[in-house]
Amino acid sequence: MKNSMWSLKLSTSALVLIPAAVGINYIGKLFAGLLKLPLWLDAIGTVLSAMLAGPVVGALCGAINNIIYGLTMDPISFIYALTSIGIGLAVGVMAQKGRINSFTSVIVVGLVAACVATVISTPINIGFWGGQTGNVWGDLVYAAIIAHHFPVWIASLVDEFIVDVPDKIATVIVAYGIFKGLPQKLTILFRHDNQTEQL
Amino acid sequence: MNKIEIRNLSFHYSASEPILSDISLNFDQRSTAIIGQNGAGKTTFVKLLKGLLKPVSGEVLINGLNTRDATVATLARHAGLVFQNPNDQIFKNRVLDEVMFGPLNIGQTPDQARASALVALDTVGLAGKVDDNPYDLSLSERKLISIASIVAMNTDIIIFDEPTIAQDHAGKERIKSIIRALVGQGKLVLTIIHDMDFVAETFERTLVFAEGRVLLDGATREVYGQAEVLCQSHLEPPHVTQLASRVGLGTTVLTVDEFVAAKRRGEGEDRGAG
Amino acid sequence: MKALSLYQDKGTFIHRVDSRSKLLYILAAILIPAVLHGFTVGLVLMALSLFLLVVAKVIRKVIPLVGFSFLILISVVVIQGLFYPGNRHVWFALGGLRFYQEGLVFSAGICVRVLNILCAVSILVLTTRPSDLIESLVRLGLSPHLGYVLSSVLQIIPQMTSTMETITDAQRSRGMETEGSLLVRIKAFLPLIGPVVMNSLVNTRERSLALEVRAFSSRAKKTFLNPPPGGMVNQVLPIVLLLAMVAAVVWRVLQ
Amino acid sequence: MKKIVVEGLKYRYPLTQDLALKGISFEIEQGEFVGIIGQNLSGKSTLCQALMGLVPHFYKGGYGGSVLVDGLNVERSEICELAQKVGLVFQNPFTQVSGSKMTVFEELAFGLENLGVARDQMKPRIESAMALLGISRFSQRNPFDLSGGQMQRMAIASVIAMEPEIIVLDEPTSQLDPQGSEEVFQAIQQLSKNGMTVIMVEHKIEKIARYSDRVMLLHQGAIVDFDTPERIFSRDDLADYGIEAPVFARVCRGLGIRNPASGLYPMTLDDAYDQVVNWHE
Repeated sequence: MKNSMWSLKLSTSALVLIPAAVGINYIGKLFAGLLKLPLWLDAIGTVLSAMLAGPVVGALCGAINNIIYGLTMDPISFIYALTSIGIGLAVGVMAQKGRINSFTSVIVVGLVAACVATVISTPINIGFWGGQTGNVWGDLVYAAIIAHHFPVWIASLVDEFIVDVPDKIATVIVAYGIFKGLPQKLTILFRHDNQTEQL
Repeated sequence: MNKIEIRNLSFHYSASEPILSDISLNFDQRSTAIIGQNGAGKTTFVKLLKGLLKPVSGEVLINGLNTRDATVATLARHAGLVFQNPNDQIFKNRVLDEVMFGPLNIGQTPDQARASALVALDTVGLAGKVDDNPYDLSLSERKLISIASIVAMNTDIIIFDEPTIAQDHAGKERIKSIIRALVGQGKLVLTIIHDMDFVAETFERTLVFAEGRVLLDGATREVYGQAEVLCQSHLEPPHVTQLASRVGLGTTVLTVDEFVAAKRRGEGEDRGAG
Repeated sequence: MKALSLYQDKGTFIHRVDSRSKLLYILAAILIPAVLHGFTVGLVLMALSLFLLVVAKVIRKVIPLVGFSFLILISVVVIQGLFYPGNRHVWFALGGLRFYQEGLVFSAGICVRVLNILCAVSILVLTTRPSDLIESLVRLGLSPHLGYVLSSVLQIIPQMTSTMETITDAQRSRGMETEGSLLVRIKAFLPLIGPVVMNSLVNTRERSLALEVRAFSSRAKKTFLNPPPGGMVNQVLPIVLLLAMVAAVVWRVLQ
Repeated sequence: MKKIVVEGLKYRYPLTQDLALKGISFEIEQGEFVGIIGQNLSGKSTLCQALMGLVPHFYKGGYGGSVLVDGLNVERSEICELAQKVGLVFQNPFTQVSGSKMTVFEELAFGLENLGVARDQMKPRIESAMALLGISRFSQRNPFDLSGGQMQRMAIASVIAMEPEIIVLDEPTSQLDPQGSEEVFQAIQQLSKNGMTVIMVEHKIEKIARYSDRVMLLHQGAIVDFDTPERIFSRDDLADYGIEAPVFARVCRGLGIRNPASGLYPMTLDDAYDQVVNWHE
């Protein structure tokens, strides 16, 4: 039986990949802070695991990333677990369907990931913060928009979008740069479709 | 002129746990092995040579440059360090790009960098794998890539951190010949190592570190002759040296050939058959 | 090498309460104010949470957790006060800026809700060892494999961050700069994150082998070394919390 | 009944053309200490993992021939079944820590929990495994706070706790300092004395010479020779297989001394001493 990318029966390698991917998210954020880059870059592991092992592992990695981050650093990240799941799913589906193969396609995937993140985060922002995201630049734009009497959900959408687009595109570029360089000896571990052949 | 001068060097992360205490050493041309138990301060010592750590007290001069003032990048032109785990530095997906990374950073032009990278890859025996992905190769081959990436920077001083870990016999022989070639080119080669047999056959001088101090410093033959001191820091002289002293050969024997030669000359006292 | 966690080992009565009850408490702290509207319920529950945090001797540790969101809450109060769509009546003016009553009331509602949830979550985060929380989730039915993944993340991340220093040293000792212009710093990112990824993937393969050797994929019914948390409290508390939530919903429906 | 019977074992890793194991056959008795030597990429690790079922179940790829462990056919059994017959220890101590347990004691329970062993049986098994490996005093310490040698002994203990009768060690001391290596070798010697069948891959050739009942020389996926250490290390063509004979054998070859009875070279310091001390040209 050829188990498809949606199969929930995960191999040991795929399961052990998740802690490593969450670690990569964590260290990506640390390095971005260390180098004082104007981006979060805290989802490289989620995107990479989605590219390597598909949407289910990508989503799981996103969820566990936020749960662990909530348990160990900042409880607020619990509520954004859905966003990370969305990013993992989106990139995972696109990767498995072979959409990610050139530099331009990487930009497109980054944009799609940013849209997914925005669409999921906005209702959360509205429900939790009344529409803001907590990012200084984004919130200034938010204030300006609702000052001109636009509806709250548009202001919140734009607030999230302008922050997510650069970050998610940069994240997918870095993840793809790494993924392209990976040797097949490692990537084959995470593929679903290999069987033992009789010699 | 000494390539490295160290005067009263001390270092600790927290005052309660000194790691290196009042070390004064000079390194001339002789290839030197730094041996000692884990936690004796070997890796910290090498980081201080590279300027990755600044001394708490005392001075470290690399080719006259004081590591307190010079940046890591400028020091990188004088001293190269091959790290123990090749996976800690390899990130490019082509062997040649990886080896050219160092030379390009210290200011070699792309052509110079490419030339010195190809020469370095040839010395380590990977001339045929220039376009491979480093992670398609074995761990020992990646180790050779990390060596080549430092050799290509052709610095005066090259430091190895545990070069023989996870190497088979052929791998050790290749690293031995690389070190001999570098010493032949007049470079100062230092290494942190546990493999006593490898040191006996490769390095002229040996430093024994214990609890942050230099316990012994001298020609390898001299240091290996002091079995009881070595034993203090859990170090065992090579098997052939042990056999030689058991059989009563006068001088400290380092290699099998020396043992055989000494025995042929009839050294060592006779014993009854018992 | 301390595992990654905010857990404060104070050994109080609260610490001994099973994480299942603490999870239900968080659910109650979210559900009840949402169902019953109005400030008072939110404030009462927040006060209860703060009281429990004091009893658990971890109150000082809540400040950093709440600190970051406090800045955002202040910006919410300012922005909503000025631009809330339903603003009609000016409450006061400050340096030429008119703050409206409806906006401030709305933002106060958000503050109470956020702080209430934060305090409830802090009880769980500060008084429960993450490994105990994950073990009780597995007992509740979470797949043991996911339980392994959750608990291994806590120790693997400190392991990975410890390699960061070596990798940074390795690349800097090959002349790579990490300070300087934005372009220099951006160029430094891949040489730092690359080895981290490669190391972790190589370790993933080796660790998968080590787990297989210890029957990780066995389908036998998993047992636990530690005994399940017993005690009267852990039986009674969940029921009390569930009843409270049901009561709130019923009260809302009857009104 | 032979402990391990291997017949015509062939294996090819996915995405590769040439065979990592080119048809290997051998048998191992109960309680034997077998050393495996050979250059890197000669198939040593592949063979170890074939005894455990990781080859083919984990990697998939091309598999032929059969491996019987204590009567169980590896290809037709699950890895978790085989785990109760064979224990496998790898080279890197760090990646053998599960990462999900806070103390050494809990870490040793990991395999038993997976197998569903009853709680009251776990404690005695863990305590005996810790005692056997001499790590009882680290019982409450965090697994990542141990030294390399202690961590490797913990990896062995966590496998021993599952009570296999065979233990396979794939270069257990390659990443350890001399003191850590010595700790691990003494622990392995203890296991062998307790009657366990031990199979060890190791580059430290003097250790192989001293401990092994028999030594298997592998080269490019095939068995060159499988015999006692004296016979293997007295071969003159070892260099062709990238192997350097133990120091004592090399000394005796240099002096042209052979053990009068067996016509072979000595393996240990004491044997070498007896042969060499009163030799003169």
